[in-house]
Amino acid sequence: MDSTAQSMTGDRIACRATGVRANAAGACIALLRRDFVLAWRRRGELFLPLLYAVIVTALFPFALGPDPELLARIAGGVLLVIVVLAMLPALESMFRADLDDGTLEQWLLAPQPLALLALTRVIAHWLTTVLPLIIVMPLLGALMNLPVKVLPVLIVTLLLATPLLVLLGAVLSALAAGARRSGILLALMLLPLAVPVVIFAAGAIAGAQSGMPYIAPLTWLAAALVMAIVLAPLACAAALRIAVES
Amino acid sequence: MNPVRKRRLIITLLILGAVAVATGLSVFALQRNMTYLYSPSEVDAGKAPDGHPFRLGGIVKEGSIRRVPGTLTTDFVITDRFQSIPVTYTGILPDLFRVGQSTITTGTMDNGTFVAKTVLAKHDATYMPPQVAQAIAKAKQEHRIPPDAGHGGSQ
Amino acid sequence: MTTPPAPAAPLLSAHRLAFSRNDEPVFGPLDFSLGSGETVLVEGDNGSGKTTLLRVLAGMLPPGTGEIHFHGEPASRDSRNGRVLWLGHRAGMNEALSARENLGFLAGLYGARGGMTAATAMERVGIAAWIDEPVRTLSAGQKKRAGLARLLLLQGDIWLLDEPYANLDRRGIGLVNALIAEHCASGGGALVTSHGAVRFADPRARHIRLDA
Amino acid sequence: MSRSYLPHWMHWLGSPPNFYRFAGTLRPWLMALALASAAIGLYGGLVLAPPDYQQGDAYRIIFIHVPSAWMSLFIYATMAVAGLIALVWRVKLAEVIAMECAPTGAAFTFITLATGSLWGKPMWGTWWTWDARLTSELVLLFLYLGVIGLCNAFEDRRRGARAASLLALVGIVNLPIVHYSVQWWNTLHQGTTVDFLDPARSSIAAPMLWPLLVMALATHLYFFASILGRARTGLLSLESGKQWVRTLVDGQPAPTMEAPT
Repeated sequence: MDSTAQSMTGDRIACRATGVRANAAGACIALLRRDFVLAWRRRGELFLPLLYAVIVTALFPFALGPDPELLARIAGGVLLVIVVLAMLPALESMFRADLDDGTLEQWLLAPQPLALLALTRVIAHWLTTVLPLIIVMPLLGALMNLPVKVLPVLIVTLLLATPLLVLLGAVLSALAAGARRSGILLALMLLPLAVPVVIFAAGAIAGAQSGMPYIAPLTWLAAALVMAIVLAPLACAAALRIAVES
Repeated sequence: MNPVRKRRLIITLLILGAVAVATGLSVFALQRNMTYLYSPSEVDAGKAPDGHPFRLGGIVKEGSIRRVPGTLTTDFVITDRFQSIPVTYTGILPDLFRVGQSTITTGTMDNGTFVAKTVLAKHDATYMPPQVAQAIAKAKQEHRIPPDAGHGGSQ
Repeated sequence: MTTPPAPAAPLLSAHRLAFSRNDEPVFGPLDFSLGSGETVLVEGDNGSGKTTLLRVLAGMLPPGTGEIHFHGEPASRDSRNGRVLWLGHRAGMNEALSARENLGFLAGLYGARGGMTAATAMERVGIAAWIDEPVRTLSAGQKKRAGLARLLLLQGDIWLLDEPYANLDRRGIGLVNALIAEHCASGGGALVTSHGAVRFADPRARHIRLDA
Repeated sequence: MSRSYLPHWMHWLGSPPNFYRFAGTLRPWLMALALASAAIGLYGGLVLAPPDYQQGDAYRIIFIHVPSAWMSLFIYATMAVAGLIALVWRVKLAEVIAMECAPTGAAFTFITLATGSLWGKPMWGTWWTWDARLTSELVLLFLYLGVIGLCNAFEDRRRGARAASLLALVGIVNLPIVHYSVQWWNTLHQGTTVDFLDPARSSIAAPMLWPLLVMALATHLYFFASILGRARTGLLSLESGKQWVRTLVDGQPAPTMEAPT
């Protein structure tokens, strides 16, 4: 050890050569693994949004009366809104635990791009909390009497719209993480940014439902998603730096 | 290359790539029609949804307004100067509803007639005193230009 | 990349470093440097700005006035990250995960030292038996020891230790001193805060006194 | 450090005592000019301007609605620029200005929506419709509210200001949507009337145009006067421990502020 001490002072590479080098890909995999293990350990909590979505969906036929045509007509929009609402509570706690237990401080000093870690967290969050909602969509569609031809479009729409919402939500969640109270605040901030997403998603679903072309709104969503994948993690990293200042 | 500049370069390239892809997708999307309303020509071409409510926009055709006596029902024809569609509506019409006015109605097609649930009048982006409007109309008449060609709104 | 010739710059140096919060001066202006193999002890009462100083050095607070250099380079994310290890009041470990999982994740972010694994590090700090228990079941002192295991495991030659003696028993304090001495012997350096109640082992350590 | 990128006069003005005095001198003049031009503009718009060939007298709401709408966008842009300066250079004055923009901007946005709604009922036949212009303007209002809410949710006001500035920057994507919505989509809302790049193409008669422009001038002057006043108050409370504030307050008979020691 002593022989390497001198070169260590000058050069970081020398220091690394003696151990397991950290690289960006390895860091992302480590973060994904950690988040999956954590999600598995709290799998009970992961069922809550699912349960919420199923219960709310089941309430609609009771509240509106069992008119299959009425249900079929509103099914697409209702399911879209239910998914957005079911996503909200989990978004709020996206960075909260890491801020409270000091893990974010460790993120900040790690020799990895913070934006990349934020993007990885978004991916892990989407896979663990949102993907299950999309997987049960056929069941929810059946409850709402959703026309079978609309189901694939609804799922594709959600596959584009929900990552976009999680990316936006990550920025806002990071912003709100440093604040005193953030529950209703996140909803207030997410609403204006989610409106365009919901409009285009609803446009695609309505198009599919009435037998009209639905490619245009889906393409808009895809364009927004591409931009958000690059820009949102950068904004998220800036927000996390503000959150750690205290 | 030093790490700071390398990272900036990567971020810049990523942003440029994303902008390029997003622009491509937007151009593709713009070529597809996504509208607030459909024109009579589009309805005639079968582009409007069938059996579902949609918005029909156009100009109220000259001499087409017929009020059914004793009711609030009004029949009129919406045209975009190429195709026309008869519309029937029961209810109170907005102030601006008149011949030659841009109008947006929401409803469904029923046997070739558009049954409107709401009628909205769109006013155009032109503001001028009535005397000027009359003078323009007169000048247009002298030059045999249709009265609504000058200010048909931004449709 | 060629290694610059000696004399090597200090691991960390601060020049006229001062910080104010809402225009109330918190500390400074300070001048100090932390060379390879050195320990600097930051002393001061509660509220004298010890934690703030460490957070400014770690880049978690905006720099006030003055200059910070790491290895002779002006402080930036690139000159700092990967060289600095931070041990603060909070463990930096998720409570629902075990120490092994937490350390494994952080090793993925920072890289692990040669010959070190989560298990050997936990054994060195004397809580190897708790390695697979959720961190939430650990006592405050054990959490602190798990934090020390992190310092052992991860790569980084500048240790910023905020109150490392807090919550530790007599043997734990000895362990902290031993770890710092070992780290310094291998070319690292440590900046340690203490409110002065603990007798610091290294008689050669330099002191910075902060006054409220 | 990085503040050296700023020009000298910004340095001078960025110092709170300088700004406080500068704003205090400028504000009454701006406010007087704003009131005068508002009086002229309203007289010109409500009395002198002829009725519209289509809408009669009801169109006169544009003298409130249109300047407010312009202001709702202008103030958001101002807020975002100030927020960017606050984030990059951490200038305290920029933080204060960015945050004090939000309530005024929200007020103008609300006025725009309310007057538009009042106008829409007789003209279009509806109070509200979800067309692109109206929806994006509503989103703008929510953005302002989000900025206000986020800023106030932090214990530390400067952290809150920086977090809210970041939100303002994220929300800037909405500005082009508001402005171009009438061109990009077939909306119920009419297209652009006043063309600033090519005034000859503006589709509004001159006797109606000049009161509109004077009203726009009045709202801008009012905004500048109000932001100067608000920023002064904001700076005072943020700097309450500073010597210049103490001197300022001690010189007046008002109750003295106890500075935290």
